[in-house]
Amino acid sequence: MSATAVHSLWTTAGEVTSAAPGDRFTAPTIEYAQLAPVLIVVGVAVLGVLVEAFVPRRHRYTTQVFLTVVALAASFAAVIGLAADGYATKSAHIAAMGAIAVDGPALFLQGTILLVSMVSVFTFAERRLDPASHGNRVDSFAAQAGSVPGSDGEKAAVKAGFTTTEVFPLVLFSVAGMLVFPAANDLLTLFVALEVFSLPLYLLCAVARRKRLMSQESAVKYFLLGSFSSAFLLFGIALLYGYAGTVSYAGIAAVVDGGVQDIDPALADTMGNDALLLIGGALVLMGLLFKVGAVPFHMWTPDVYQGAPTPVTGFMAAATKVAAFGALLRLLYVVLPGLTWDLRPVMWGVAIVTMVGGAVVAITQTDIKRLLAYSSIAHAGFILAGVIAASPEGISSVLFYLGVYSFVTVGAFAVVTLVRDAGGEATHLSKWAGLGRRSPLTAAVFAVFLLSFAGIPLTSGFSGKFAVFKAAADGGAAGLVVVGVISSAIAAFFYIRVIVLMFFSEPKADGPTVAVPSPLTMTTIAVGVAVTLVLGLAPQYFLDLASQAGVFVR
Amino acid sequence: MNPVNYLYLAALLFTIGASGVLIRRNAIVVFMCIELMLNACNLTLVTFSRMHGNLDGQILAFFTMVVAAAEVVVGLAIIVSLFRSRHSASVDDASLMKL
Amino acid sequence: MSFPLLTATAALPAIGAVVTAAVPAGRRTAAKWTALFFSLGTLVLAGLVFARFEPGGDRYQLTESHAWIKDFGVRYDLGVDGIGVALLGLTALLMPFILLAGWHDADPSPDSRPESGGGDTGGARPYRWRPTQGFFALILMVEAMVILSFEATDVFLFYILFEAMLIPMYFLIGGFGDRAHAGTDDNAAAQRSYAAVKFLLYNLAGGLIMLAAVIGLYVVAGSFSLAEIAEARANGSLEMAGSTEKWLFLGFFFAFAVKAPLWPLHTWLPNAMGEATAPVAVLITAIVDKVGTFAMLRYCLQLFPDASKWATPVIVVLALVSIIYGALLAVGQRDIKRLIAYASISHFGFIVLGIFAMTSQGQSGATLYMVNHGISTAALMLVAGFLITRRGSRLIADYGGVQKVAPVLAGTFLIGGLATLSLPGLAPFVSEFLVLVGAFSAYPAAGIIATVGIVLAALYVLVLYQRTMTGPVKESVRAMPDLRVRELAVVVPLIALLLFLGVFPKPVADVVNPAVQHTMQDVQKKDPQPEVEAAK
Amino acid sequence: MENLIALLVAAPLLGAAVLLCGGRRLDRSGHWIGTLLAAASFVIGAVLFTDMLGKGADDRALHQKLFSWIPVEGFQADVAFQLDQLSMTFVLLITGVGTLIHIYSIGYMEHDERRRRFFGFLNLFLAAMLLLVLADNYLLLYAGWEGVGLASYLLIGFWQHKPSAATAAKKAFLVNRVGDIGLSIAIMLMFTTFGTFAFGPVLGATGDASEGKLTAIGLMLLLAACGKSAQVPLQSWLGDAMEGPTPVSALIHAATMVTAGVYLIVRSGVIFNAAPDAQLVVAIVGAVTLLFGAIVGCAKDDIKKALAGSTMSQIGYMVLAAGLGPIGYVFAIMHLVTHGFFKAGLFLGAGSVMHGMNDEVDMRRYGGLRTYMPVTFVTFGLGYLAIIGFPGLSGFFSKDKIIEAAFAKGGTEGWILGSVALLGAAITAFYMTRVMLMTFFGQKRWQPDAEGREPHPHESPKSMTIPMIVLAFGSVFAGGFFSIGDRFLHWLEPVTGHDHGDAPISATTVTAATMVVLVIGVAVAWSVYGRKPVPAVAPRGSLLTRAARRDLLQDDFNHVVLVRGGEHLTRSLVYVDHTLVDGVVNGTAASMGGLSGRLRKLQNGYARTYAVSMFGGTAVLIAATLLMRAV
Repeated sequence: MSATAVHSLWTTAGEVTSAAPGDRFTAPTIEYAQLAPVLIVVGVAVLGVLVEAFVPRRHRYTTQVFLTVVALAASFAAVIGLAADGYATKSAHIAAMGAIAVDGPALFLQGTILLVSMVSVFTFAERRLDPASHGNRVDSFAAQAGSVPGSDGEKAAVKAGFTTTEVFPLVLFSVAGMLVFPAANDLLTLFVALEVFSLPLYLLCAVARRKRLMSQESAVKYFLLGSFSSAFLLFGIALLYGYAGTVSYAGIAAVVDGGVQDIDPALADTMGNDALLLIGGALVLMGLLFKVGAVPFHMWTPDVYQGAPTPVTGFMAAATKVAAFGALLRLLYVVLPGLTWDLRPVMWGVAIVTMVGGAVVAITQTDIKRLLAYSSIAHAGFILAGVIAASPEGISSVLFYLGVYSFVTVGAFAVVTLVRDAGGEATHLSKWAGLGRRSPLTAAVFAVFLLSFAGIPLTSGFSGKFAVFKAAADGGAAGLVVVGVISSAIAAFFYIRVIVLMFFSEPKADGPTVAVPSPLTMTTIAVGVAVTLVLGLAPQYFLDLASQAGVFVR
Repeated sequence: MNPVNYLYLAALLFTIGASGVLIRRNAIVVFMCIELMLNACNLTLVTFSRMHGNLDGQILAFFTMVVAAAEVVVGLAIIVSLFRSRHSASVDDASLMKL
Repeated sequence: MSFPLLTATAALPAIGAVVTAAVPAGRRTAAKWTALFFSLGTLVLAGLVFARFEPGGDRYQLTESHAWIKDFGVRYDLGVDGIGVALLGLTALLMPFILLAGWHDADPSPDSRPESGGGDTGGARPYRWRPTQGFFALILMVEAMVILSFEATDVFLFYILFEAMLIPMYFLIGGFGDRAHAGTDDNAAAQRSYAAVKFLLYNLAGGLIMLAAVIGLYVVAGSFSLAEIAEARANGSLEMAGSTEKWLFLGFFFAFAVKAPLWPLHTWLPNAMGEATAPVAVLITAIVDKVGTFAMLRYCLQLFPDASKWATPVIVVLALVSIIYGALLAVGQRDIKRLIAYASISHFGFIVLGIFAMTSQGQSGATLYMVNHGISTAALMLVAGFLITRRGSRLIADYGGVQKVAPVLAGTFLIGGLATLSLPGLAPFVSEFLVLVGAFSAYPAAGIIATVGIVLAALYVLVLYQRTMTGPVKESVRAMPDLRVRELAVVVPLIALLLFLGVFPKPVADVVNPAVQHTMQDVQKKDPQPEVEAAK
Repeated sequence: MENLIALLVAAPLLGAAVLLCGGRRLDRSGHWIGTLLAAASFVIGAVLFTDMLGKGADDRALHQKLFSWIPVEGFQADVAFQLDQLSMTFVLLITGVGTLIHIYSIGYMEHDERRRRFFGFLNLFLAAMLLLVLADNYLLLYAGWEGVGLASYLLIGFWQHKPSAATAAKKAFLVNRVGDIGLSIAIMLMFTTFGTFAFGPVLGATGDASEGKLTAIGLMLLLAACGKSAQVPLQSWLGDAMEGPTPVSALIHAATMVTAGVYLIVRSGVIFNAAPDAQLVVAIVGAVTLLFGAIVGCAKDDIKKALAGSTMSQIGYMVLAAGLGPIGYVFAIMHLVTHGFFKAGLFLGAGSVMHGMNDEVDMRRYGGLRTYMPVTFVTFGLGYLAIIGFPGLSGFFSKDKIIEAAFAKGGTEGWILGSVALLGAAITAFYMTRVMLMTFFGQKRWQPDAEGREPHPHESPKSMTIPMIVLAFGSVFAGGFFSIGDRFLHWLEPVTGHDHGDAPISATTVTAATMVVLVIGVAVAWSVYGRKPVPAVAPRGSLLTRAARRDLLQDDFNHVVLVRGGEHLTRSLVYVDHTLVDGVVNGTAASMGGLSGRLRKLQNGYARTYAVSMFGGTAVLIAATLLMRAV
C-alpha cells in the first residue's frame, strides 16, 4: 500500500469533521490480478517460512525446492498471462494506486528475473557436488549457519545432516523484491523493494558450507556497504520529496518538467529548488549505481562475489543487475528525463570509468570468481552505454542485453561450482590449467561462456553488445562506443587468458577434479549454452520482444 | 521556528553518520552510524512533510523505521556470527579477500 | 527459388566439421578421411560455382537473400563477383592439400602422457579429449567461415565471419603447435600460446575497431547491404560527410591491415606461422589473410571511395615499406618458417600496392596475386614443413646438402622458391608484374621502388635454398628420406597449378577483370592514358 | 611455315620436361634424348632458314600468335613469336652451337651420375634462349630472359656439393636480377608511353614519344643488357660462373646467353637511334668493358677465367658496336656470331685440356701440351688465331669492321672509341698469346695433385673432338664467308638498317693499324711467356696485375659495400622489428598490466576504504551535476 494511497485516506479523514456522514472511507483499489506475479512469490515465501517451522527436517529440502520452483513457475505464468493480455503494450498502466507500474519493461524484466532465478535455484538445490558427509547429500550451504566454523556445534550439525533449507524462502523474498524494484512507480516502493531484495541477499552470502570465514566476511561487507548506500538513496528520496512534495514518479516528473504552476509561496524555497532536485537525483542515482556495481561504487562486488556461495553469487550477479538496471532505466526515463542534459556528462563519466576500470583491473586477477566479478563490472559499463542512449531503442537494447547477460552469468558460475578439489571449489586460476585436457566438455562450455562475455560474434554476448553500442551510437554517444570497443579489446585479453590456461597449458598433477552434476545444474548450464548460441545466431525474436516491451508507462 | 533549520540539523546528522562509517572500525558502531544516517533521513522526511503539508513524508518515515528494524535484525545476525567466529567485530580484521 | 549453391558451398565444410568432430576417439584415420572427403566435396561445389558464374553477367551472381536480424538491419545476403569466385576457388582448392599435408600433425605424439590426467572419474567424461578430430574439424570450420566471408554481400554478415573465424584459427595455432620445437624446446608451449594469443588479440583489436566503424556505417547509411548502400550513394540519397567517411574508412582499413598484414601491424604473423604447424601456417597466410586484402578491395573501395583515394598516398607508402622491410627481414631470418612468413609480408605489400594503385592492371594483378601467392606459399611452406618434420628443427643452420639425399624434395622446394621470387612461367610472375605495371602507371616512383623487392626476393629464396639444400651433406640429414607418396600428392598438383596459371592465366583473369572494372567505377578512376595516345 | 616456329621452342622444352621428370629410368638414354631434341630444333631452324632465303628481303619475317597470355583491361600480353633475319641468325647460332655442345657433353659428363639432369638443364636453356630471341614482345622476351637466367643458375651450380659452385650460381642469378630490374622498368615505361610492349607497335611509334622517355627506356634496356652480358658494372658474376661444367661455360657464358644483351640492344635499335644520349652511354659501357675484360684476362692463371675475361671484352666490342647505331648493328651481330664459333671452340678446347689434366685449371700447371693432345692444340690454335684477328680468319673480319665503325662514328668520340677498340685488339692479342703459350708451349709444369695422382695428358674422345673441329671450321671461315660481298650486311640490313657513317680515315689504314697492334701484342706476350720458362707459382706481379687478378677489386667493392652493408642492415632491422615494432605492442600490454596491478591495490579488502570510494564518488556525482547546471 503506497504513500499516496494512505495520503488520500488521511485527507478524506480530515474532511470528516466538516463533511456530512456518508462516504467516510474510500478503500484503496488494488489490482490483485496485475500484482499476481509478486503476490505469488511473496505468498509462497511466507509458506516456506511456515514449512521451516512445521515440516520435519528430512522432508524440508524436497518441499522447499518443490514450492520454490512451483512459485517461480506460477509467477512466470502470471507474467506471461499479463503480457498476453496486452499489459506490456497497449493496456499498460499503473496499478495499486500508482505504486506499481505494469508495463512492457516491468513485465519483460520480471519475466527475465523469474527465469534466471529458476535456473539459479537449480544450482541452489544441487546436492551431488560435495562429497556426501555422513551419508547425507549436502548442498553448498552451511549445515547450520549459526554455528561457529570449526566448532563442535558445526560438526554435530553436519553429522546430523542439517541443511540450511531457509535459503529457498530467502531467495523467494529476494525475488519478490526484485520483481517490484523495476516496476516501482514511486520512491517509497523503490526503497522498500530495494531493502526487501537486499536483506535476504546479505543473509544468503553468509551461509556458505566451505570457506565460511570468507563467506561471513563477504556478508558483512555487503551488508555494511549496502545499507550505507541505501542510506544515501533514502536521503536522496527525502530531498526529492522535499523538492516535489510527492514521491510518485509522475508527480516528480511533472514538477521537474515545470508542469506544476501553482506553487504555494510557503514552499517556494523548496518546491522547484533545483539544488534539492539535483542533489536528490544524484543520491538516488548513486544508490542504484551501487546495486549495478558501477565504478566507483563497485568495490564491494569482487569481495562479495568471491566470498558468497557460488550459487548465490550467480543469482546475485544475474538477477540483481537485471532488477537494478530496470529501476535505473525507469528512474531516468520516467522521473528525470528533464535532467537528461544535467546527468548525461555524469553518466558518461561513470560509464567510461566502469567499462575501462572493470576491464583493466580484471587483467591481473587470479581467482576465477573475482575475475567474473570484474567482468560483470565491465559489462555494467557496456549496459550503461545503452542506458545513456536516451531512446526507445536504447531501452530495448538494454532489456535484451540484460536478458542475454543474466543467463550466461548464471551458467558461468554454475560451471565454476563444478571444478572442485579437497577444499571445495577450486577457484584459483592456476588450478584451472589444462582443464581442457581433462574434461574437454566442461572446458568447452566455459569457453563458450567466456567468448560470449568477450562479445565474439555468433554468441549472444555479441548480439547484446552490438545492440547497446548501436543504440548508443544512434543516441549520439559515439565516443562511448569507441571507449566501449577499446575496453572490450582489453577485456578480451583476460577471457582469452583463461581459455589459454584451460586448453594450452599442461594439466597439473594435483589439479582439481570436475564433479558430475545432477540434472539440475546440467539444466542451468544447458540453458546458458542454449541462450548463448540461439541468441547469437537468431536473436530476432527476442529483439522484437524487447523492442515491443521498450516503452515505459507514465 | 523555521523548519528549514531541521533540515540543516538532519544534514549535519547525516554527515556525522557518514563520517562515522568512514572512520570507525567496530562493525557495531559502523552499523549504528548507518542507523544514524537513516534517522537523519527520517528527520528530513518529516520536516519536508511538515513544510509541504502532506503526509507522504511521515508515511515514508514509518516505512523507514520498519526497514531499519529489519536491517538491524539481519545486520546484527551477520555481525554476531562474524564476531563469534573471529572474536573481533573490527571491520578491518575482515579483510581476507582483497586485490 | 534455385538451389542455394553458395550456402551449400559454405555449409558442406561446416557439416564436415561437425561430423569429423563426432568421430569416435579411437578412429583417428576415419576422422581424417571424413575431413578430406568433405573438403573434396566442397571443391566440387566450388567448381560448380566457377562453372555457373558468367564473367559477362551481373556484378554479383548466384545471389541469395534472406532476412536475418531485422532490428540490426542485417540480412543473410550472399553473392559472388569475379574476385569472390577466384578466392573461393583458391580456398576450396587448397583445403584438401592442407588436410593431406597435416595428415599426421595432430596424431598424439608418442612422448605425450596419457590424456586422462587429473582425478577424473572414468565415466565422468561423456566426451574424451581427441586432438586429431579437433584439428581436422577446426580446419574445416575455418574453411566454412572463410568461404562464407567471400560470399557475403552484407557488411554485418561479413564482419561476423571476419571475427568468428579467429576462434578456430586461434585453437589451431595454440592447440596444435609445430612438433619441430615442441620436441626440443621446453618453453615451446609458452611460445605457442604466446603466438596464439598475439594472433587473436591483434586481430580482435582490429575487429573491434572495425565494429565501431560498422556501427557508425549503419548509423550513417541505415543499412548493411552493399547493394543498398551503393545504390544510395549512386542516387545521392546518401552523402557521408568527408570526415565521417574518413573515420569509418580508417576503422575498416585498420582491421584489414592487421589481417593482411601490413607494416607495422605485421608482427603477429611470424610468431603465428613460426609456431603453427606448416599446414596451419599455410591456412593463415594463404587463405585467412586473404580475407583482409579481399575486404580492402571490396569494402574499403566500394563503401568509401573518396576516403580510399584520400588515404592512398599513405597506404602506398606503407605497402612499399612492407615490401622492402618484409624482404629484408626475410633475408635476416634463421628460422625457415619465419623466413617464409616475412616473405609473405613482403608479398602482401605487393597486393595492397596493387589494390590502392587503383588501376585495372594493379587491381587485377592484386586479385591474381592473392590466388597465386596462396598456391606458391602453400607449395613452399608445405615442402618446408615436410623438411622440418624430417629433421625436427626449423633452423636453417641445421640443414645442408639435402639436395644430395632427397633430390625430389629439394627440387620441389626450389620450384616453390622460384615461384616465390616470381620467376616468369610460374603463376606469381604474372600477378606481380601486373601489380608493378599498375603501380608504375599510377605512381612511377612506387613502381620502381617495388622492383627492388624482386631482387631481395631472389636473395632470400636463393640464400635459403643454398644453405639448406646445397653444399656438403650434413650428418644430421644424411639419413633423410625423400618425399613420400602422400607428400608428392600434395606438392605435385600445386606445382602443376603454378605452371599452368603461369603460362595460361586467362581463365582466372577473365573472371576477375569485370569485377575489377566495377571497382574502378566505384572509385571513379580511369587508367592513365599512354603518353602516345595522350599526345594525339 | 610459321607454325614450325613454336616447334623450335617446343622440342628442347619437351626434352627438359622429359629428362627432369623422367626419373632414374632415363639415366641411360637421357643424354641421347636431349641431344636429339636439340638437333631436331636445329633441323627445324635450318628448314625455316632455307624457306626464308627463298623469299624477298622484306617479306621474310614470319609471325605466329599462339595464345593470349595475360589479358587484362588495357594490358595485352600474347605468347607470340616473330622470326626475322635477326632472330634467325640467333636461332641458327643457338641450335647449332647448342647441338655441338650437347654432343661434346656426352663425352665430357660421362662419369657424372647426374648426367641426365645436366642434359635436362641444357635443353631447358635452349628452350628459354630460343624463346628470348623469338618473342615478339618485350614481356615474352623477359620470360625467356629470366628463363636463361634460371638455366644458367642451375648449370653453374650443377656441382652443388661444391659450396663455391652454389655461391657462384647464386651470385650470377642475383646480379642478373639487378639487370632484370632494368628490363622490367623499361617494359613499364613502354607500357605507360606506348600502351603496349610488342615489338611492332613500340618500335613503330618511337616517333611520337618524347626523347626523355626514350632515353630512360634505352638506359633501362642497357642496364638489363649489362646484367646479362656481363658488362661493367654488372660483370662480376661471369668470372665465378666458370665454376660450372666447361660445356656450360662454352655454350651459355661464351656463345649464346651472354650475347643476349647485344641482341636486346640491336633489337631495340630504333629506340636507341631516337635517344642518342642513351646510345652514347651504350658505346661507352662497351668500350670500358672491352678494356676491363681484356685487362682481367691478362692476369688470370685459371684458363677458364682468362677466357671469361676475354669473353667479357669481346662482348664489350659487340656492345660498343651496337652503341654506334646503324653504323655498327650489323657488325655487332656479325662479331657475335663469329665469336660464338671461336670462343665456344676455345672453351671446348680448354675443357678438353682439363679433361686430360684431371680438371686442373691453373695454366701454370700446364705447358707443352701440344704434343699430348694434338687435335685440341690445332682447334684451339685456330680459335686463338681467329680471336686475335689473324688476317683471313673470322675474328679478323668482324673485329676489324667494328674498329672501323668506331672510327666512323666520327667526332671526338669516334676517335676515342676507335682507339680504345684498337688498344683492346692489342691486349687481346697479348692475353690470348699468353694463354696459348702457357698451355701448349714451353716445358711441362704439371705435378701430382693432392691425392698424388700424376695427370696423364691425353687426347679427348671423338664425341668431344668432333664438335671442336666443327667449331674450328666456323672460326676459320665464317668471317670470310660473311664478309665477301657483304653477305651478312645485306642479310641483316632490312631489320637493323645500316649506314656507313663518315670514316675520318680509310678502312685500309684501320686494318693496317690493327695489324700493327696485333703484332705488338703477340710480341710482348712472347717476350714474357715464350722466351723464358713460366714460373709454376704466380709471381707477385705489379699492382695492376694484382688488382686485375682480383677482377680489378670490383668484387671486393661489392663485398664490402653490398654484402657487408646488407648484412648489417638486415641484422639491425631484425633487431628493430623485435624491439621497436613488436616492443611497442608488448609494451602497451605490459603497461596495461602494470596499471591493472596498481589499480588492483585499491581493492585493499577494508570495507571502510570501499565506503570512502563510494562517498567520494557520490560527492563527485553531486558536484558534477550541480556544475553542469551552473554552466
